[in-house]
Amino acid sequence: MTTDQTAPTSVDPGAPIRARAQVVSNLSEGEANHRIELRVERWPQWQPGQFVMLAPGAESAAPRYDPLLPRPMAIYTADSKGNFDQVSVLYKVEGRGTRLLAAAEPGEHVRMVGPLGTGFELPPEGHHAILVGGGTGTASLYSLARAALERGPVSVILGARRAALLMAESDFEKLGAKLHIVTEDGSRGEQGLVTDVLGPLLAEGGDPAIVYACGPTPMMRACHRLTREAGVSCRVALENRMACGFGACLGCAVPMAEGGFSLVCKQGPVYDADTLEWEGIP
Amino acid sequence: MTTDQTAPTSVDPGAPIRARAQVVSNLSEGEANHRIELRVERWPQWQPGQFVMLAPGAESAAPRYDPLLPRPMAIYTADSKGNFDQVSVLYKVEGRGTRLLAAAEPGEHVRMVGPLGTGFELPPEGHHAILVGGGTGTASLYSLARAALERGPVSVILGARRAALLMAESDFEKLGAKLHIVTEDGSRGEQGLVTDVLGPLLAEGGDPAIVYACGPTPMMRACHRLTREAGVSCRVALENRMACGFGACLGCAVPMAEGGFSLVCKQGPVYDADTLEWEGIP
Amino acid sequence: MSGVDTRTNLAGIELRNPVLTASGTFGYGTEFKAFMDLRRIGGFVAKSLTLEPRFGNPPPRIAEVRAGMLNAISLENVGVEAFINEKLPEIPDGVPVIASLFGTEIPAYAEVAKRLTGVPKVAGLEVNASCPHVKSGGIEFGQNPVVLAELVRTVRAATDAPLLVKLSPNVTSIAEMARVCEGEGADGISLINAVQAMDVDVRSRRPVLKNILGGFSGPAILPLALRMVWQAAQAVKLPLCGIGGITDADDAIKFLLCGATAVQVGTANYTNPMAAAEIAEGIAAYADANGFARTADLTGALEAP
Amino acid sequence: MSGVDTRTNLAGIELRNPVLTASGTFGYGTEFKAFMDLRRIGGFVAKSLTLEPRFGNPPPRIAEVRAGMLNAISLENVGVEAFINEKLPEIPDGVPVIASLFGTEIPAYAEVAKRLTGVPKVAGLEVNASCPHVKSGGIEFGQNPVVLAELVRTVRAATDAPLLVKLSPNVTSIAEMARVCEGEGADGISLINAVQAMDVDVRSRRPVLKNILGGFSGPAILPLALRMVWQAAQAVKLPLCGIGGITDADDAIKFLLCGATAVQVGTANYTNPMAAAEIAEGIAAYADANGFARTADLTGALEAP
Ligand SMILES: Cc1cc2nc3c(=O)[nH]c(=O)nc-3n(C[C@H](O)[C@H](O)[C@H](O)COP(=O)(O)OP(=O)(O)OC[C@H]3O[C@@H](n4cnc5c(N)ncnc54)[C@H](O)[C@@H]3O)c2cc1C
Ligand SMILES: Cc1cc2nc3c(=O)[nH]c(=O)nc-3n(C[C@H](O)[C@H](O)[C@H](O)COP(=O)(O)OP(=O)(O)OC[C@H]3O[C@@H](n4cnc5c(N)ncnc54)[C@H](O)[C@@H]3O)c2cc1C
Ligand SMILES: Cc1cc2nc3c(=O)[nH]c(=O)nc-3n(C[C@H](O)[C@H](O)[C@H](O)COP(=O)(O)O)c2cc1C
Ligand SMILES: Cc1cc2nc3c(=O)[nH]c(=O)nc-3n(C[C@H](O)[C@H](O)[C@H](O)COP(=O)(O)O)c2cc1C
Ligand code: FES
Ligand code: FES
Repeated sequence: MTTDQTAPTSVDPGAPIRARAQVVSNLSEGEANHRIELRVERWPQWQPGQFVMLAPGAESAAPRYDPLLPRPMAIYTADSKGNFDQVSVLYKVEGRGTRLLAAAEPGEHVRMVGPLGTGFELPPEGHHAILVGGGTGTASLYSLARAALERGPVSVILGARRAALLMAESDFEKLGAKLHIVTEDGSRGEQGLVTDVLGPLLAEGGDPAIVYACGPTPMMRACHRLTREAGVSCRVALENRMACGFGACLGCAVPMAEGGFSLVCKQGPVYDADTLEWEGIP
Repeated sequence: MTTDQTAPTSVDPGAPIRARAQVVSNLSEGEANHRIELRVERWPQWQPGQFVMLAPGAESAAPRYDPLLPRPMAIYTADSKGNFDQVSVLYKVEGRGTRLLAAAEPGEHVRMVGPLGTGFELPPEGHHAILVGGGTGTASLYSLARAALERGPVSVILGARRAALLMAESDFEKLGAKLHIVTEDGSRGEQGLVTDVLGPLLAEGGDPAIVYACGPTPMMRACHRLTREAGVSCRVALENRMACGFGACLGCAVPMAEGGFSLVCKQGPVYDADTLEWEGIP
Repeated sequence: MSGVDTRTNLAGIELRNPVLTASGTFGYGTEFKAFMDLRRIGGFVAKSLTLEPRFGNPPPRIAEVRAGMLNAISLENVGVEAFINEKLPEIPDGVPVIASLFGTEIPAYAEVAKRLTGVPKVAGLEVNASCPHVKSGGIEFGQNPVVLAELVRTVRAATDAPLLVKLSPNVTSIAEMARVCEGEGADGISLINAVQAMDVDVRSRRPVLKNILGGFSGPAILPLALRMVWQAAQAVKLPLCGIGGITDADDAIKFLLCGATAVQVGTANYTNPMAAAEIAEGIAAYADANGFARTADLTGALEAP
Repeated sequence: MSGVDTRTNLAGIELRNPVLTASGTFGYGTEFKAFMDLRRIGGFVAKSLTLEPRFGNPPPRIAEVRAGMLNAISLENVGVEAFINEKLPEIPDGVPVIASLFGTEIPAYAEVAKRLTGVPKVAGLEVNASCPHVKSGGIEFGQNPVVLAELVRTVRAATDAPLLVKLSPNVTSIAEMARVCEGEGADGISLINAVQAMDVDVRSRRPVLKNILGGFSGPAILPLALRMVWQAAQAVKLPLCGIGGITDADDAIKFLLCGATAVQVGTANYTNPMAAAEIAEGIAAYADANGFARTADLTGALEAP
């Protein structure tokens, strides 16, 4: 064969890798709290808010073409274990892809690409970081909470329709951040919406605040509105549909306030909420 | 709803059923010898040589559209266990469908339809039944061998390319039929083709013989040629591609010597070899 | 669910529910009696008929592809007389049978249509326009608007039975073909037939079908079929019967929302002989859960800009 | 495997191996440099370019369907100047780049072709004929033989670079369109582009794409694409570049056997960014195992009656 199989022509330190990641464990605490731990070699540097594209299910003996596309999932944790890294993802069983992912067993391999996207900047010194997570968006905030707590006070508001859909509650509890739980049906924590907690919190005064929100679009939009009224800056992490995750398909574009589009998988998923054209976000 | 959900309008005693069969066990002794035991309620009467259509893999949490079509598989055994029946299939992991089937675990469900087709007539009294199985065709002959042994002498010739592809050898051994093993590479039994054994056997004389062959088309064609020369009748069970298995798609048609086509899933899979137009059998 | 009215009228044919089965995938109906009461479905379209019995293509006639299958059965059928005398008597009363018909010449279509008109249990006719037209050098009737117009006109003149025309998807503009059917007096349109396709076995380096080309059906073709139904619904007022890759109730509902009055289930009958009945029940459950008093209200209920 | 010669010449473009990547699925090439050495593939076709930068459609722009996906990205691209000045310099030497171009008017195509002619690293041009033509009321250029002829003629007159024309699959006769390209002086034909399709979310009762209609790609469309490549190969002598659903080496080999000189990998780049390189290596391994000294000998090697 005349092709040469040399290494990639250029590799940045933070450039994403493609890996056959081995499943270390894949545990479920109910539909919204599946946690998969993956063993990855040569895992690059990453930031909270970045994500991976995970194949919808383990490589099994038979190739699978349906479901086809990899699923974007926030990096929940990534820790060095010596000569490899262990990357974990916290996911909700939503549809066909995540259902197959939940069936992946220890020892099997899951194809993944990552870390991808542009993550969160940590809160400026002396700021009170308020993290607002709704539904699967909660998973995107956990590593941010961990890092932010080393710099200053952190409050976390987690919301869901009902108790079983709350994600990562116990993990956030263990971190020691100030935790507010809200459910729409009152089956856990306060009854109501995350904004019912965010509003009063912003009004409290004290340290200057910065809000980080990730969840359903209407929730993020409402958070943005409250922060604007309070003159507080707001970062959101979008959860849009993606095909590639690394800028090749242009499928994940969202409209910007100044006109034009931005690729959630590259410029995002984290945005200053002021820069987005909220009417056009799916 | 205005539809009424009454039972089928007419049910013959041997009419096929559609079942979600529960996997009792699914054991492998290598690529050509996977045996799946299925628990089926209300299993109808059946004959050796009939088959079932088995979904390519267990119903998992996520519906699967690829691979799509059910796979035809001979009924290996079917035994009453009181208020249910246990149906077994012996299969080779050939492609994507059987690979997924091999991953079905006890307790899971596999969709099946059966019993289908027209099976073997047992050998006439006083006849020496010679069963010739090649590759996966071997599985179609096992229940025939069991039944035929109750009526008279049975010889079995099993062939494969290499030892690992021989099917059901130990089960046939246990039956107590006279067993001849042939492999093309000589890795087990005699080196050669099943016809190398069949020829001499037909020449031996003694009881009038009847040959039953199931395997690759060239093998069955060669068996047919030998029987014709010896003036012995020959039945073959065809292993054609099927989509439905019960006469609805017309996909399994094979050409007949007298012109026209016959549906392998209904008139077959068992044929008097003289009636087929061998040139046109895939 | 008891409250939902599932009845519908397709091109003058009264159906108990909007789920039919597609021609060539349900035999002559008899093959499915072992698996279910045929009155659980709206009705069925029988294998396409010619005047005389015909043989089909030599094998292999079918092959699996990703999320679908190919077939090249071609013209095989028992002929119109055997259908009337041997197959129809086996069908229980109260099951609307739509007879599908085709030929390689236009007059042959008209003959079959005449013979089937007025036959008890035959609730309507479906003209299979995906048949190669001998005079146009093998181009399908449904691929040429002029030929299609003549075909529909001629069959329309030969019968007063409810007349559906089943369109080929292998065309540049399905809207144009739908308008031809409307202009020539069809009562409804069924779409789509199988998509012309091909596959190859790289081991033998041969086409997987003896006929080389075949018809592609199954879950894989749904998005193409749905697009064509939607485009036809924009183009004509005729009732539409949506076909292509329907495997579960959600699939069927998509076609209704895009404007179909009824649907036909094809390849899914092979993977589950009770598929059509289960889909009919699923549509009713959906209507009930979403506040539709009648499943017929789902037709065209797509919320599109 | 060392003995197999994988080089090929596609319409005057020298390729290291017959595997390219398809326009719109490989960005401007730069996005894949992190995953592999681009010299492992034959080359790539860049995202289709217009004279000026353009925005695409509002979201949602993509959706998954069974064994495939839909997209409605539309015209989004950085424009020909930014491509030349910002993207091309990032591409390592020795990687043939095929620039894809489109417009809503014929003169705009010619302008882009002129601007790209003679630009270093641009080994050839591919005319994307699946773009809606404003003058024909939104019908794609590739859906009307007269319009297609004018398009190819005009672009041919504007450039002496190797010229591929990429055909739309949404036509009655792909053979006719292929003959038009041959007649008007194209050097080769790429086929197929994405299949026009649609899907609906039954929960919201809305189309899954904001644009309603989109292009269908991925494993599901392979049998349709393969049929069209085979039909084009029967109709013209021009070299063909086969596209549609190619996911592994066997898929690519099918297209070569049916007459394609090279192939393009599209949607598979998303599920595996190294797919094209792995496919190129798989083709060489197949050739070696099956006694072909050159992968180019696979072209047209189908054993058909
Ligand atoms: C940057 C990012 C990070 C995310 N992080 C997490 C996380 O940590 N944990 C978690 O549980 N979920 C996360 N999500 C959402 C997750 O990707 C979807 O829930 C998941 O793709 C649904 O797949 P499915 O097969 O279960 O559902 P299906 O509905 O079967 O998916 C069908 C198709 O829709 C797409 N899709 C559907 N919903 C979404 C969605 N909300 N976002 C993106 N694509 C979608 C899928 O990719 C697929 O193409 C994240 C999404 C993004 C964009
Ligand atoms: C009546 C009958 C009885 C059979 N009994 C047995 C048995 O007891 N044990 C056993 O191991 N095998 C048996 N076979 C063969 C078995 O059906 C095929 O090996 C199996 O379908 C291959 O499926 P796959 O997904 O592994 O292969 P794939 O190659 O991935 O199958 C792809 C497609 O080709 C079809 N196909 C491929 N090869 C065959 C074939 N030889 N026969 C029918 N369809 C085929 C499949 O149905 C499918 O549609 C029988 C076949 C028939 C017709
Ligand atoms: C094996 C087979 C045979 C078919 N025969 C006919 C036929 O005789 N007449 C006809 O109009 N359509 C025929 N069709 C097409 C189907 O009726 C249907 O239009 C097509 O399969 C698409 O629907 P599906 O994807 O649900 O199968 C046939 C399809 C298959 C798979
Ligand atoms: C997201 C996306 C964007 C595309 N953009 C273009 C494009 O700009 N120009 C073009 O000629 N084809 C475009 N295509 C079509 C592909 O090049 C290819 O023809 C098609 O996807 C079929 O191949 P596949 O099944 O391997 O993806 C696009 C396809 C996808 C999925
Ligand atoms: S997901 Fe493909 S460009 Fe963002
Ligand atoms: S397999 Fe369908 S008719 Fe025989």
